[in-house]
Amino acid sequence: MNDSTVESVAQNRSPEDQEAEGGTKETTYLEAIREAMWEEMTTDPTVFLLGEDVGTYGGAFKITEGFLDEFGPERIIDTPISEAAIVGAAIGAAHMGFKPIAEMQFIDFIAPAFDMIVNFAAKVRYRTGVGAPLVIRGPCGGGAHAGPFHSQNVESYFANVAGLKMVAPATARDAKGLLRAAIRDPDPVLYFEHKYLYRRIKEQLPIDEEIIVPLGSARTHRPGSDLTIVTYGAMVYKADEAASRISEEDGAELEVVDLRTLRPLDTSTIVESVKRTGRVLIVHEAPRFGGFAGEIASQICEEAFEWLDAPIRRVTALDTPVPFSPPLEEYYLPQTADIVDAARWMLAY
Amino acid sequence: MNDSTVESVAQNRSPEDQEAEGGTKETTYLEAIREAMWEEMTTDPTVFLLGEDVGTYGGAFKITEGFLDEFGPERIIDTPISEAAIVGAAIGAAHMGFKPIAEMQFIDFIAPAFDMIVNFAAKVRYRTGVGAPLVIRGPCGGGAHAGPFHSQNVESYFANVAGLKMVAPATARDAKGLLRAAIRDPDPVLYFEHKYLYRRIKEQLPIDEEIIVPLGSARTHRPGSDLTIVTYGAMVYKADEAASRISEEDGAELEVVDLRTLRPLDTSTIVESVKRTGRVLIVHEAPRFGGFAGEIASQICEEAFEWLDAPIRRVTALDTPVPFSPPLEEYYLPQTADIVDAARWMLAY
Amino acid sequence: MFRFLVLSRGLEERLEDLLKQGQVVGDLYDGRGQEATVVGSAFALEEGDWLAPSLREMGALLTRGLDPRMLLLQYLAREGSPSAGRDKAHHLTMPHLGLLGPIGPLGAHLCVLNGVALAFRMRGERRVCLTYLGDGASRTGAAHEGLNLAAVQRLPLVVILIHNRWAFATRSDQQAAVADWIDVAAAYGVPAASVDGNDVLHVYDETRRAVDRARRGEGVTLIVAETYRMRGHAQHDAQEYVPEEELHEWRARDPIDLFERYLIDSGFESRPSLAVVKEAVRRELAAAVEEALSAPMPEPEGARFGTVEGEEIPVPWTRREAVYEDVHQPTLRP
Amino acid sequence: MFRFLVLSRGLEERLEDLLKQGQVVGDLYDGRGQEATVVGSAFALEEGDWLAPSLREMGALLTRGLDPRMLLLQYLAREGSPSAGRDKAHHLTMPHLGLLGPIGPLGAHLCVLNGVALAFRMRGERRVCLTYLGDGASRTGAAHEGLNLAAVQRLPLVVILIHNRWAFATRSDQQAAVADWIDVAAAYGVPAASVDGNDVLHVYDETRRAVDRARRGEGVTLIVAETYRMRGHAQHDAQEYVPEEELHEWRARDPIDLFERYLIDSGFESRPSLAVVKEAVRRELAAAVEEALSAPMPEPEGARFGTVEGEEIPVPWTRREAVYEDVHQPTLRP
Ligand SMILES: Cc1ncc(C[n+]2csc(CCOP(=O)(O)OP(=O)(O)O)c2C)c(N)n1
Ligand SMILES: Cc1ncc(C[n+]2csc(CCOP(=O)(O)OP(=O)(O)O)c2C)c(N)n1
Ligand SMILES: [Mg+2]
Ligand SMILES: [Mg+2]
Repeated sequence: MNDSTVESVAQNRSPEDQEAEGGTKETTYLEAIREAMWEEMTTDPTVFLLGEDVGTYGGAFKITEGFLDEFGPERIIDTPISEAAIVGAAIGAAHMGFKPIAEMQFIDFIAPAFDMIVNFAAKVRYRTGVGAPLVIRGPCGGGAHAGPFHSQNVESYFANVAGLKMVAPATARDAKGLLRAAIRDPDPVLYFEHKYLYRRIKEQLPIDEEIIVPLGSARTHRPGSDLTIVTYGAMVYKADEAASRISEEDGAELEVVDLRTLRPLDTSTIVESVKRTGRVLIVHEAPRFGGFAGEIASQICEEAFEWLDAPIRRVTALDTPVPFSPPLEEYYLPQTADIVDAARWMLAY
Repeated sequence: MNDSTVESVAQNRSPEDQEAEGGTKETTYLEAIREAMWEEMTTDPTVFLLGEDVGTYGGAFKITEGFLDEFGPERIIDTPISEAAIVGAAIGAAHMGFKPIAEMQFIDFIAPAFDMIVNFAAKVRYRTGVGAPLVIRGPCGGGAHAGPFHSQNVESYFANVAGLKMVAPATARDAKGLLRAAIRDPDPVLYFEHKYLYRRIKEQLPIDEEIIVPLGSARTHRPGSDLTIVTYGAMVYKADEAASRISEEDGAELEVVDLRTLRPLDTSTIVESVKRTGRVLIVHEAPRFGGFAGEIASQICEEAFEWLDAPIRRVTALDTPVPFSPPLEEYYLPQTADIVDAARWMLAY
Repeated sequence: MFRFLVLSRGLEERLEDLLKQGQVVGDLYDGRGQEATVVGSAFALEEGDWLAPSLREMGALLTRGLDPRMLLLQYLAREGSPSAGRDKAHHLTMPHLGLLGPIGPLGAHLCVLNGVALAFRMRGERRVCLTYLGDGASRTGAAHEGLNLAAVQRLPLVVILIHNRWAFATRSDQQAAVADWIDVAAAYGVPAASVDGNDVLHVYDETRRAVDRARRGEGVTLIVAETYRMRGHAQHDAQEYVPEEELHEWRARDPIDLFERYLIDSGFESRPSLAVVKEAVRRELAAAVEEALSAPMPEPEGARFGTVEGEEIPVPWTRREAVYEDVHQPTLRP
Repeated sequence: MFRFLVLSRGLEERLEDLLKQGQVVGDLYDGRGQEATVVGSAFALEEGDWLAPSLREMGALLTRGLDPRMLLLQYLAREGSPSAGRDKAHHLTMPHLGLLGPIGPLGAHLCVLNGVALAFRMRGERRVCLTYLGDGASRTGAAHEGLNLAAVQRLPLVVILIHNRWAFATRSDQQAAVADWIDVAAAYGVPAASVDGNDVLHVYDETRRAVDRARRGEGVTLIVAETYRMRGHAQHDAQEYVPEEELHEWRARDPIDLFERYLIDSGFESRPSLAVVKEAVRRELAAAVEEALSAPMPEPEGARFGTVEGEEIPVPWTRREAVYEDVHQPTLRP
């Protein structure tokens, strides 16, 4: 997948984009995230942001540049390097009716806050009846040659944790709409933004329309009848590219389902698609063993077993950390060719 | 499942027990863990133990009572309440050729050490070529009315993390043999001991034989031809009980595969069994969504799809934290009746 | 104040009895011997302030207005308890009382309480947060990060570090190499004070000063309460590792006896007037115990409480009425 | 010592050039301006001691004997680098050099180094561990737990807390509310010292004392090195948030200039003799850069390095030669 492909895929993607009546604006994935926070902070005084270097610097990726000037240090809080304390403070403020956004400089650094998320944020409503409407967001994913500690996909660490929601947008529209929905959500939401897409994805987004994408609903990124690819995040573009290639070269049409929300999972969209196509390939960027694909496969087994004309298969990263050097990282990551080959294998089955 | 059932199941379980030539000794699951550490520490001076209250007190469950007197404070280290520091120190000593055992007072408290495990221990061999032969062990599991923070099963948090091994023994023999193997293993092993089994499981174990159970191999707990139950930990006993009931009442024979090691997974034993029975039910004590069953189901799909005569199904706990009050906890946990009903459903399919 | 001391002591005594009768579910971490520390400090708060216990601060919860009946129901894991049996003991968050419940892993509650303090500040409210940290709990990464963030942000927070000499079976000098626990404060640049944790008025005075400071917007204070854990870590712990002389010494400094003597010696109260308080507490507790014992256990289906708003936790498929009829129904291709 | 200062400076300059040429992969966190702190302290160790850097201690690695060519290969992500391209920069553990590599999340390395120190003690070896902690990194829970465990266990450990005024774009006074960073030590009950981090001999002397103390079995020392991060957090950071006067002031106290002047003024060295050292370093680095640039990138399959001993990471099924022929083969029931 080269960058220009990603961009053209993104631009042609969404029919909604073209439909907008008013003006549109070219918006990157990164700008979409920025705008979602800006708009929510502007309209809702209970929304505030805390994290490392989010204020003076505007965040490691400059997503919150200018926020400190606009909203002041009470609502844009530069914290010490203390992820547990960041998430903890967000939980407490959330109990009090605020809607905090806790930024992890890289999503990898969510690990030191693991206890706070899994044992405090996730369980508090069940235990005490008191909710914690917070968002924890940060850049995930590989492809940027950032090595084992700045490239991870962490969804599987939290997949088995009731009480959390998880979001992984692929498009600028969804990045914006899901973040707004996440901020408004009454419960803790982990929001995984893919750093590879930050500046590579550009879409025309309507200026006047308030974009909100409800949590828990998948999006049919590309319709098809012969095989379903279930995926999310940056892999949506590789899946789309593979689908184009198969369409051109093999004449088969792959449906690409972009999950957008991982927890709660939109099982009915997946099952409906699989029942139509009879074949399903799950693609994710995280390693294979114990990855999120397992849950998807299990649910498909449970709900669409009789409709399966081929085994459910997975295309994923290697079962290793994310290697640093570009040739290694490229080998590690699932590539469009893998998806093409997997789809062909399944179509021939 | 009442206690006497657990015990009788355990006692009749292993034909190996009866075979032992020398004398045997009644050994609880807890004693088996204790003996494994004692024997390894006695024979290998590089093995040492660190954790909270493991010395003076002998551990919250008295597993290491007497260790401090025998091995001294250099090798039985009472630490501050600092799980990250405990695991960190274990990693460093492991780099130097020691074989540390890091005890978590309850396995739930592995959460504050999550970063250290996932980002340091698991990745260090891949990144640097230097291994970290340590064991992290602690009591897991529910049924003891210990509430949301002393009852968890944490395997899924680590399932997607390459570089870790995970062990969950069900029998005293395996508790002992797997712990010895884990201590000798050249890489980080998470050892989940089920607190519900500590004193309820008693087996006759041979006195002279050196019991070592290699990591990575499942055990056919009970042979059968009509349906495979794949499970591990305390659920082995509920599965066994369900199998007995089905055998008596329905005349069908369920095979119970006790995984023992979760990572690396013994796929071939699972697949071989499923190919024979054509039906597979996965049972685990952790919540359903995103649980370890997903990986098992995916692998079965990939390798034995054509042999499946019914959908793969799961019996698991509820998708909530572990509730405290006994009636709630009982409802939360998978019960023998659930397994019986699930098996009947599948057999009728 | 005397009433809360006696109430806390009495409730923990009742709970011990109830545990022995198999009525308390799980285990019991009791705070006897430390009542002056927790009652004296909690007493310094005002309405609208928030408090978060660590693991044995029963007296603080009572002082903040939590009904002992609610606590009994919690420990007995009954339906009508604040968490309806889903969690235990002092793990309860009750906004109307300004109570933030801790979780099992120690130290985390401090970080969360910071968020409450942040909220006060963002709302322009002059309210104060107070929390407890064991000598052991102060060694967790969470406690460090939380205390540091609070200090940097000058949050309205008072931290009572309970130096009770033990963390489970580990002596406090194996928890930290400090000569004096007040040294902990230096690392965060916050003012600190040591108090005799068995002297309820001393605790109250010093906490009051810290609370006032916090309320004036002058930030965090750390108070080290020197006291002693008189019982084992939990009821199952016979604390054989504790030197008898040490217990003896501290027993002679029982916080309730000390305060009683003070009240009488200073003429504020008479022995009979205090006996009246004690008797009232005894009766209140007896009635509460009876009530709690007759309260129902939760319905099993109570386990299906939603983990997020509006969530319906489904009945497991194996427990649905129709499970057998279902066969061939949901999955067979039409 | 002078050589290592110059070597570190020179290597980081070369790396900056190489980054601009697109040769350095990823980003570059450089330690220019802090060379005296890291070289002076590392110099105080002996063979067999261990050292763990945090994120910008290039000079310490060189002083401990790491070949600059290896570092170049690491930064260029080449095949022959110590991690064969699987990890980056100073993330390398090399037992023969006594180097423990940190990981991305800050603070963790201190906890791991404790284990090395424990191993020394269990083996009865009088060896010492030394590590660095940024003012920012010291705020992590891991750093707190690690420092505390080391203090309680009286491990042979020296911690250099690098107070360089910044953690990324956050000022150190937003990291901690301490008036003086030496106060951090009090919380752990360990001796502490402050040093002028731009004065290599001062750093060396004080570290030496701490190392000797550790070697005698007297435990941990914390040394606060007062210095300044002269470059942005990483190369992408133009550090517009840094006041020019501050940079100016510190530029006037460049550690290499200071030491050069000292050596000359004190008559230990002459300007020409130092020029010879500089020229030798320049040449060594030029050759090393050339060599590194001609080193091959790793083979893609190098990604399949085992995560546990003896592990064969399989070729993904979609990349196996036989993937198409495989169809119907492995899964069709006979
Ligand atoms: C992170 C974590 N690790 C371990 C435990 C187990 N544990 C519960 S209480 C306790 C001792 C607490 O000591 P301290 O904080 O001094 O409080 P005290 O018991 O003296 O009131 C321990 C180790 C825990 N709750 N959390
Ligand atoms: C746990 C964690 N959170 C965030 C980061 C991102 N990060 C990398 S370096 C850095 C600043 C480090 O500051 P300091 O420790 O003072 O070292 P310095 O940069 O001054 O050398 C940050 C926030 C990280 N590496 N680890
Ligand atoms: Mg204590
Ligand atoms: Mg710094």
